Amino acid sequence: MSFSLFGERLKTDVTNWEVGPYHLSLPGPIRLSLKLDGEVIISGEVETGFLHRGLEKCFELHSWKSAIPYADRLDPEAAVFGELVYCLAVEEAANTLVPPRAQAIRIILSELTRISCHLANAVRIARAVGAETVLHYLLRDREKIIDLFELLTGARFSLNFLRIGGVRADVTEGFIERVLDVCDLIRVRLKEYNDLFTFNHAFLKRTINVGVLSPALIKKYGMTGPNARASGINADVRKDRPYSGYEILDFEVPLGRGEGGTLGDAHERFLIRLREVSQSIEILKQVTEGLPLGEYLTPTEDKAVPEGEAYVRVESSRGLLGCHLMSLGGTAPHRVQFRAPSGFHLQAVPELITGLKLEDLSVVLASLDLSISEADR
Amino acid sequence: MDIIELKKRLTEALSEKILELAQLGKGRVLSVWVEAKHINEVALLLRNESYLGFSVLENFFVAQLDSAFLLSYYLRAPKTGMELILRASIVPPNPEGLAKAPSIREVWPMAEHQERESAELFGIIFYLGLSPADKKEIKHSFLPPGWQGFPFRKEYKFPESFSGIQHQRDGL
Amino acid sequence: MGGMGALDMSGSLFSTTLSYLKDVFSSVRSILESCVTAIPYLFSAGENRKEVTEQYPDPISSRTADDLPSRSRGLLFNDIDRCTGCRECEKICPNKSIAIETQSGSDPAKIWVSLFDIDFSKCIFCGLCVEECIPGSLVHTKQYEGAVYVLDDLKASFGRGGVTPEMQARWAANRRTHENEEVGF
Amino acid sequence: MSGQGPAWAILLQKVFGLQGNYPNGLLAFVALFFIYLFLIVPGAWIISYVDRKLGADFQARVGPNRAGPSGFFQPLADFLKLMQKDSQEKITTSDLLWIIVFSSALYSSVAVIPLGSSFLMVDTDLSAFIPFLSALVLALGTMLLGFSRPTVPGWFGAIKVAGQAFSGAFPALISLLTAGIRSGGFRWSHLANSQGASPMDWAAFSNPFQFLALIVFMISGLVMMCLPPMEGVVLPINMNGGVTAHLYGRRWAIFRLGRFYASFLWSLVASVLFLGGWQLPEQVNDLLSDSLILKQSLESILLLSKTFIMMLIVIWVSRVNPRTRVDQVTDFAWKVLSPFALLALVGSAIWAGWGLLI
Repeated sequence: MSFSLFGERLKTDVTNWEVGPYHLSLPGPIRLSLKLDGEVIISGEVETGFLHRGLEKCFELHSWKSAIPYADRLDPEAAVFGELVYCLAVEEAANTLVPPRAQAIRIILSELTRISCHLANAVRIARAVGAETVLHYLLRDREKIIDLFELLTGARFSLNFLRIGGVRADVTEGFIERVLDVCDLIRVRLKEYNDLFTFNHAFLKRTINVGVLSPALIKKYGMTGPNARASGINADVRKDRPYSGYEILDFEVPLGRGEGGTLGDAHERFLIRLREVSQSIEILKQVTEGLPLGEYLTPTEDKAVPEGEAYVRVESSRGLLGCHLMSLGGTAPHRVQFRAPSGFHLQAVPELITGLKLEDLSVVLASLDLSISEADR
Repeated sequence: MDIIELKKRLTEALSEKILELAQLGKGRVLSVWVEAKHINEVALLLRNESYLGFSVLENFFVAQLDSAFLLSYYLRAPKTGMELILRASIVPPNPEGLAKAPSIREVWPMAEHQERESAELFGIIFYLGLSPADKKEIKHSFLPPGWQGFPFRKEYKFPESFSGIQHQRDGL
Repeated sequence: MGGMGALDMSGSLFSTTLSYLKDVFSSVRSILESCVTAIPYLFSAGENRKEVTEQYPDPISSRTADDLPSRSRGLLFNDIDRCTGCRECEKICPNKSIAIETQSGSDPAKIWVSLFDIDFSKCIFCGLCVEECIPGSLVHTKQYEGAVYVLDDLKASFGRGGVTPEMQARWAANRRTHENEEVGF
Repeated sequence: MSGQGPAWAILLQKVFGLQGNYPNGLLAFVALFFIYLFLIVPGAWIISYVDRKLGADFQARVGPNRAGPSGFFQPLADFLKLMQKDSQEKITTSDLLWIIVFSSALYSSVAVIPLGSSFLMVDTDLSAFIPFLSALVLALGTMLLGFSRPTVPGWFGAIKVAGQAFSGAFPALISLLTAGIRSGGFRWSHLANSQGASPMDWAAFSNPFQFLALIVFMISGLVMMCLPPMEGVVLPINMNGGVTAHLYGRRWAIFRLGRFYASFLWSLVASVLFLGGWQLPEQVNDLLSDSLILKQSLESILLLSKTFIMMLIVIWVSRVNPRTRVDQVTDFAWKVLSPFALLALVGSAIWAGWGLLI
């Protein structure tokens, strides 16, 4: 038996290990069955469906207006995007016009939700890496944004504020100033996160060259949003097919530069979300300064939407969120189908985690910003 | 490369397979109706032809119109920026029966999970290759294992209880 | 804490040790820099570094019902006198948590809302019913403490109760006297 | 005045005002009990409270404030809660094994703790190495804890703990030797007397290599005993659940008390080796030369405050920074700590022998 001191790797036989559906470091109720060779993951399968509640079937049982609270619950953390994509689809099918003031309020709400979602994702990454301090700072700042939601819409998460043809109510008087204050506060905070956490050496070591998403993988699984942009693919719905007044705003979409580690690793995805937060602040400043006057809703009686079909897409914080809506002229939608970005990202997980160390699995899953409730619907 | 150009290219490329060519919705997106059994060839052609190049399937939509299933594939060509909806319709043998449709997992791998979802919720078997395999059972990845019936069908009756749990809280 | 990746053996001995030392010092510097940014929090220096824990239900350090913004959607309240029994809210409610029963009131035109139950165990506080309520009798209160021990306590009923036979008799009586005065008996 | 017997015995008799001579064994037992009751348990209490309060302060939180004035009795509340919550399944042999090894590693070194010039129960030539050895046995105990866990991640954690302990032990030993070179011996009294009272005379600031040895000693101690900020392997937060998966109730209390004692012991040894131990300034020494008890208690207070400051620094760094992976920690220990430890060893050897060379 040839005994080589360094050449021979410690031979470990393959163990398999089921993680989930409830586990501290999973982004949501999914079950991973991993094949482990010692520390390294050889292969993994993802089992989903734990959060399936037949959301799309619920739309068919309710009238157009009373289905809007269901659109909130597509992705409870980013409720506005579900509502926005549903309302835009109905407006395109029914050909209703949305007054510019309502479009501006919709942009304000979606940019605020984007910031709150990116901060929530940073919280998950910080928790996966074990950085307690920055986690509490992020949560404290996200609280400011949720207070803004409560001021404008009355609810913290599932806002139910958009209506077909506009928004439910006008902007309360103190709202615009509060939005500007929160923007300045978040800019100051971003600098603080960078000093404290983003370039901290231990964090760099945990995320550089970890979970690299190659452009080929992204194209193969149809991944969109910050995950794709972190690997250098320039695709943003707000720029490619502007909706709800984005065409008049000038902002540039941040792309992964890959100067720290390789392009598309977990650190790049974390960085690009912070850059998107600062870019959303720019958009918020532009929109709040130029908030058009006029009424906020074209009243449409809730009875029937003429027969028609529409496919609309929106840039949600996780990627390209599409809604394909079909109405046969009834009082209830005939079929509503959502193209949820997290479903596509979840497809890439088995290929992404092969060859990963076990401890990095939670960092990679957190950096993909998966919303399981959106993927299972 | 605008709509008319695309229309001309499609008619000469797919000539006899096209059932209907229409423009749809506000965005005036072209929609192509094709026989269900030709989907695979048409898909390969749409993706591989250099001047068509529809390499991205953005969304796979299934809806039930009275008793037939409408499958529509929302395609996008990144190079030319054109969009196209490829449509086909299949009919299940009986309201509880499994419909069959050719799968396009090979051509566009990103549709794999959307196909699995529609298969399970509408009761469609997406078969690879030419002849539909005689696969009876559908592996559940969205519904709990052992769920009977296909919930998204119009005539689906919501069960009273599942594995012992009542669905309706009586009295309240 | 700090640390460095695998030694790249490529360059000469001197350049590798130089890059090694540079890497170690940069890591130590970045760790210390992170530590220093947390220091001001010890003394809650400045407005942005105060403690933010809300110790509910203590009224001083946590928000109470009246600090909530005007539109916040708490438990519902229906002012039954102004309620016309039009059942719009019952129709729009996404998961049927409002149950209404009406009977004919003192004069046939007026509706007597005998039963108006809101089941808060099903209500999702979406506010569609308040939006649909034409007379504006159904409103959101600022009350948000809805925890109960028994599920039935979550049912709030605002109805006026059934119309009893003698109430009908009394109404019929003064309706008759009313009509007699008009006819001039 | 019973003057004979070791210094700590005389001190003890003075403290308890006993006349006549007693067997040293009895006195030793009383001394150990005295240290354990009035030093380790209150120390664990204070450090646990300070850790949570300081951690909360860093994170713009209020921290414990319900139990007692501003939450001071929170550790007591935790302790009582843990005591009454015991795990249902009966103790298996592997559980018993790790508990015995764990607590024997720790509490056997209580006698070795240097607390002052006269309160030195074990002052042999190699007494400085005993805490180092008990730290190694502690790592063995943590590994056995990992193996006693029912889950797959527990076993992974056990092997990782062993790997991390070895990688931390080498630089710790080397930096221990560096301290010994300067003071010319490993006796506590040697180590302490070779350093003066004012910070300039402390070993750490007498020459740069000793300062480097102090830093390496502290960090490698943290690595060896998987203490924060190096406890990636023990933390339940990461994917594989770490060594303490499904550990709760009294065993969790044993584990937590053990980890506190390990970090306390290591900081104490560091302050004796490098930070001037219990040396009081000359004038104070002369002033107090007659009353033994006052001098000894002043020395202990000085030594314990230095240890407290060292532990505060560790808490500060661990609360703010994220954790690195276990293989990165061992990588760091072998490729950064060990070379610097050897550099410090060679440097301080040359520094010490400079006179002989020329």
